[in-house]
Amino acid sequence: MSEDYNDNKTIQAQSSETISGEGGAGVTSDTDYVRPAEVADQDLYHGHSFITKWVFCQDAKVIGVQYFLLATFTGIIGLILSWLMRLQLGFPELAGFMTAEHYYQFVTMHGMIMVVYFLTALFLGGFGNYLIPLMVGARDMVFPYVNMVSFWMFFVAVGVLLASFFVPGGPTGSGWTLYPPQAILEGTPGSGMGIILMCVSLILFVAGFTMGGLNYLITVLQARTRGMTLMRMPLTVWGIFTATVLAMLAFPALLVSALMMSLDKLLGTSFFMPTILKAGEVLEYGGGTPILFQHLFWFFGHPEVYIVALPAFGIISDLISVHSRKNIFGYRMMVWAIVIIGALSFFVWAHHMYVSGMHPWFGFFFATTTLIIAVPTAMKVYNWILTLWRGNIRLNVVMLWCLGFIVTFVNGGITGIFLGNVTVDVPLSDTYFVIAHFHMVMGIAPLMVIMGAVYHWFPLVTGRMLSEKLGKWHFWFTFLGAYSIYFPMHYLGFIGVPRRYFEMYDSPYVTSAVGMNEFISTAAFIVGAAQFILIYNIVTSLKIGKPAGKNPWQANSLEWLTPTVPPEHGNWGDKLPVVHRWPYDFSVPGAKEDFITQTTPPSEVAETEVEKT
Amino acid sequence: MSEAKKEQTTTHKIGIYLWIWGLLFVLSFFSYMVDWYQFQGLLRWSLILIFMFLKAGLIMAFFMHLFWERYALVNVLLWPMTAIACFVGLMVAEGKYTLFSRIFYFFVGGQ
Amino acid sequence: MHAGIIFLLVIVGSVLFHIFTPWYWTDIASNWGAMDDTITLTFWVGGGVFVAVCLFMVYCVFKFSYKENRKAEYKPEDKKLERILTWATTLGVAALLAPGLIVWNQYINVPKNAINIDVMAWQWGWQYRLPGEDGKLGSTKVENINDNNPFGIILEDPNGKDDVLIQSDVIHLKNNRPVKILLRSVDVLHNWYVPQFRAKMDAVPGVVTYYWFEPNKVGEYEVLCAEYCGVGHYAMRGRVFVKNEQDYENWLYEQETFSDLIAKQEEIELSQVKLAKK
Amino acid sequence: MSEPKIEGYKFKPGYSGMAADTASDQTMFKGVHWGKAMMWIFLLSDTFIFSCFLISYMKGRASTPVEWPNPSEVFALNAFGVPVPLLLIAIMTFVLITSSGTMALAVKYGYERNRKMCGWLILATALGGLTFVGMQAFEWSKLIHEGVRPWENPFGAPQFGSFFFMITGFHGTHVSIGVIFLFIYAYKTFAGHYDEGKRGWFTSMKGDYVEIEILGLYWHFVDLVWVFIFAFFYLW
Repeated sequence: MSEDYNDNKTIQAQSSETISGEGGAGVTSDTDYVRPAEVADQDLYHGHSFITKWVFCQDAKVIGVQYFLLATFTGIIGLILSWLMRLQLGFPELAGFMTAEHYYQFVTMHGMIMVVYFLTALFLGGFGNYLIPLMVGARDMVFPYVNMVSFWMFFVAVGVLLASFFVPGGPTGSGWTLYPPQAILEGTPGSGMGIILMCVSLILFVAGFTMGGLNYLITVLQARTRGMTLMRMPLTVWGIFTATVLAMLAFPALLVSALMMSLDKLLGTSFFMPTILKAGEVLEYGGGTPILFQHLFWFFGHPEVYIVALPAFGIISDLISVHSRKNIFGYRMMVWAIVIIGALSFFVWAHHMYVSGMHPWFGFFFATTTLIIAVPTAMKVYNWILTLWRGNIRLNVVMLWCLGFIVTFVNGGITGIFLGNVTVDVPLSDTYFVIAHFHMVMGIAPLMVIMGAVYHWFPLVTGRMLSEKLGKWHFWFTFLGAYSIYFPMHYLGFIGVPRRYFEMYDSPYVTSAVGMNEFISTAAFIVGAAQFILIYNIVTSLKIGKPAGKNPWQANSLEWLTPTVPPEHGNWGDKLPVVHRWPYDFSVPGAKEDFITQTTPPSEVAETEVEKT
Repeated sequence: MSEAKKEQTTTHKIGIYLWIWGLLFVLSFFSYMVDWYQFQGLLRWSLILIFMFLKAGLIMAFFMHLFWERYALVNVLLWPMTAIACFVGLMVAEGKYTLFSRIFYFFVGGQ
Repeated sequence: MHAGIIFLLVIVGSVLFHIFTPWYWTDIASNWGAMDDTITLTFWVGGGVFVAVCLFMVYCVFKFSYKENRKAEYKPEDKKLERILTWATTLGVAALLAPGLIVWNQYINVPKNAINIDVMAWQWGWQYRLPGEDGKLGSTKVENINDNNPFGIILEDPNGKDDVLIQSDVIHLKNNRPVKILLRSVDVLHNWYVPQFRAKMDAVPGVVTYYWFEPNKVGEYEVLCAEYCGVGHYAMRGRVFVKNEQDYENWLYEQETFSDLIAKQEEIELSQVKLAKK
Repeated sequence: MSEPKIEGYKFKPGYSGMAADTASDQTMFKGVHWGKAMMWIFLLSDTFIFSCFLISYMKGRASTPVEWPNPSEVFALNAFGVPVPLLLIAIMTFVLITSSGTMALAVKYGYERNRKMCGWLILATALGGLTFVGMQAFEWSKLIHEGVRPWENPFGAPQFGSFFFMITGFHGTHVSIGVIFLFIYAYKTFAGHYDEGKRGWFTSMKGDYVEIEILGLYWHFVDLVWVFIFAFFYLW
């Protein structure tokens, strides 16, 4: 029972959404009443040795950090690969050591690492593990043991992935989409062990992720603290939650396609393999359809885009709201937009396949569903900028990342309308326009969010602030650099330069692009190098950063309200928090301060004019 | 791990389980008969699907207790099936199109 | 405050880049001007939204950046504004979608007078086959492909005998006459793509895919493979010449038909047999 | 299971109840054990796996111009010198449904805290599952003996064998995992772990009879998948 149970003050404005009195008969007059806990307090395993505390640890926060570090490590490998690719594209004379095989292997591994092993793992495994229990007021994830296994499965998956660099033939070079038949045929680099290890690694990743995903979902659905309704959750949790739902339903398709392709490779089945003539000989395949793989892959692949984007949407909403000292505009619509985007993402997959030779009529269906998604997405953008409107914007590093996100995301979103609309896609698909689009919208934009989130939550995780000054340098290098990589790249696509070209030779309409390629490559080197500013910042701030203290950003949501900073295992000390309001009560008229935390009972701020609770 | 409060779990009469069990046997027998009598065409398809969905429905509703669960859970479990339905529908069209283009171009000659 | 200025410069720079860019699409050489139009339309609408949103953001940064004594507005929801924005966006999106669907309908429906061209792709090259006087292509089978029958034409098919075989990556097209590109691959995915024609489609092994266009500008163009097909992907080029009717007919006349090829091979075999006998 | 009692929360029926449950705090699935909710969501994910398998099968079968082997003949078995179509498959179906029934009863007796009855029924279920796996092994060896391979078969389209071995193999793996857990749970039931709330071996969660229901959900799901495989693979 809440300690404020006997306090009988009322608040002035009260929407019908307050849960007080919703089920509790006879106590409706008491606004601070929150009904008692449904389930007993979670009993947790507390590690004692170094191994159980930091290695095989069951604490979601440690697991989150483990995910974060490992994902970042693979991300840095992906970054280095992208440097090598850009070296070839911009300054081929300096990249003499690189053959076309190498180039395609780098392209493939860069794509796969960044999409799956970096972004997905970082958002869901990293931020999800750290933030979900804290933000919904749980002691830990509901199945800590399974959660731990999830991370170690991911660890093994990364190991297998990296091992493929060292097998004969090298890693697979079939593009991150792994389209058969070429993925498993001679003529594509790494079509031997490379592709097999890639499939194995993906299957392991999916298995591990399923374990983690079950945890996130059940924690959000079944382990919220008292008073925490779904409509009082921070949008971060909504984004990660919906993305996890998508992952749970989309990864099966990836698992199945990876399994079937491994069987094609290892057993000689013909799921995806039609009759093939190779070097004058007919191979022992026949009757399969490569397009089936594409359908399966994109049935996973499109939700995967939103698995990366939705947590970014959620996190950015929280960051913008906190740092412009204003409630997020249209919270309900934001939630519904996330849910609708998530649901629709299962009905749009073949817009990646307009020119794949599938049934021509599908173009009508998928163009329509795809453009429908544009509406809720646009609403989210409007709500972000309307949150800035009449706010009190702190132009700190976190806010800069948010603004950078809005610019890059809107840019990438608009080019998405080009590619989603079936006819417009025909000339642009498979060109650099596509590369520019998806890097802008699911590379740079989520990266901006990650960086913003790192600067925002670093004080919570470590108890120290990151340096603002270094942060600003980091931001401007990254934002301006990344923008100048990908904005001009669209125009290469307009010219018609196809993707995945190791070299353009002297095609008449691309010779003019040489200068641009050099410029883009230079920018890419600078942006990549700028990331080491962050690493330096993190390392030094761990030691000499300003101590953060409690709630340094004056935020409302539960993660800042733990008894200790950084939070300990079990998060909440003796007593779980009791939630009385949504997390966006900033600048409420009549309040003494410009924020009212979620745990503040109505009676304490009785004089304010709260609209939504 | 939490312990849900235990006292509330009521169980159902054994009769209902036996009934459903019997019904499942009968339905399985019927669907076997579809093959035994070699029904063909639309009749075969509709019979197969009817028996299949009846059996699946019975197992989910009673053996898996979905019939007694609250709508919140039931809806969460059943709505995602629309994505599967869409996938199935489109792949039926795609399969037919692939077969058509193979026969049309490789056997008929594409004229 | 300098942050707002830099963001403003980024927006202005983007617009200026677009206006003064020397990199833009190649001159169109086919009937798909409608595709360019849809792109242009999307560009204006989308670009307008981009600029408007970003300028609004920059304005907010200037106008509402942190002041100690200011309190932000407290307004969780504004139903009316949200409704207006939703409907306006829906309308805009529908306006972009409709022309797209109309042009797609043209794209997948081939005009009756189109010449069929069988484009056969392999790792890593192209070759072409045109119907002979009967206007029909013979059926093919991958298993039949060998040195004597480079296209795998089924020998029993009477339509195949007069097919014109072009065993080179250079193809000539007749100006102002629609062509239906029938794409066929013997190994992996390819995509026969000429930027100036705008159109493209994957060649998928195991099936035949198609698209059509009508070249309308005489000249020479480069063919690119636009679907990743292995390590030689970037080198898989070809050339297209669009020619006037007379030049085209002259070129076509010089090409070899399938029956020519068979006859030639039989001759060679005969001479070899003779040689062996001697 | 049916309405639990929750202090301070009034249950409403039907869709208004769904709205109220969803809008309430703490839990969305009222009274549903965490483990059970997890198993449901896992099964939802698994449903997508099997759906993808079956959709691929459907697409593969629909788009091959080569004749598809007639399952009615391929899976026929000689009984008393007469070929009976799908005989083994029919028996397998009956075995699996039987084991599903015993599992359902085991759950019931588990909740009634009838340790002995529950244990024996789980054991019966496990034996049913084992029989099923055995018969599947027999069927596989018979087909392999007849020359059916994942990459070819003497009856028609080569995809027949690929899809058959892959899908039934994946299902069989599920059954086998289920059987292993059934034996473990049978032991735990007899040993009284669920009565005492003894902590699990790995996860150190306290034992409870709800675990029988969770396992039951999995087992029924395996049966459910078989219903679809039976319809699409053997009857189509």
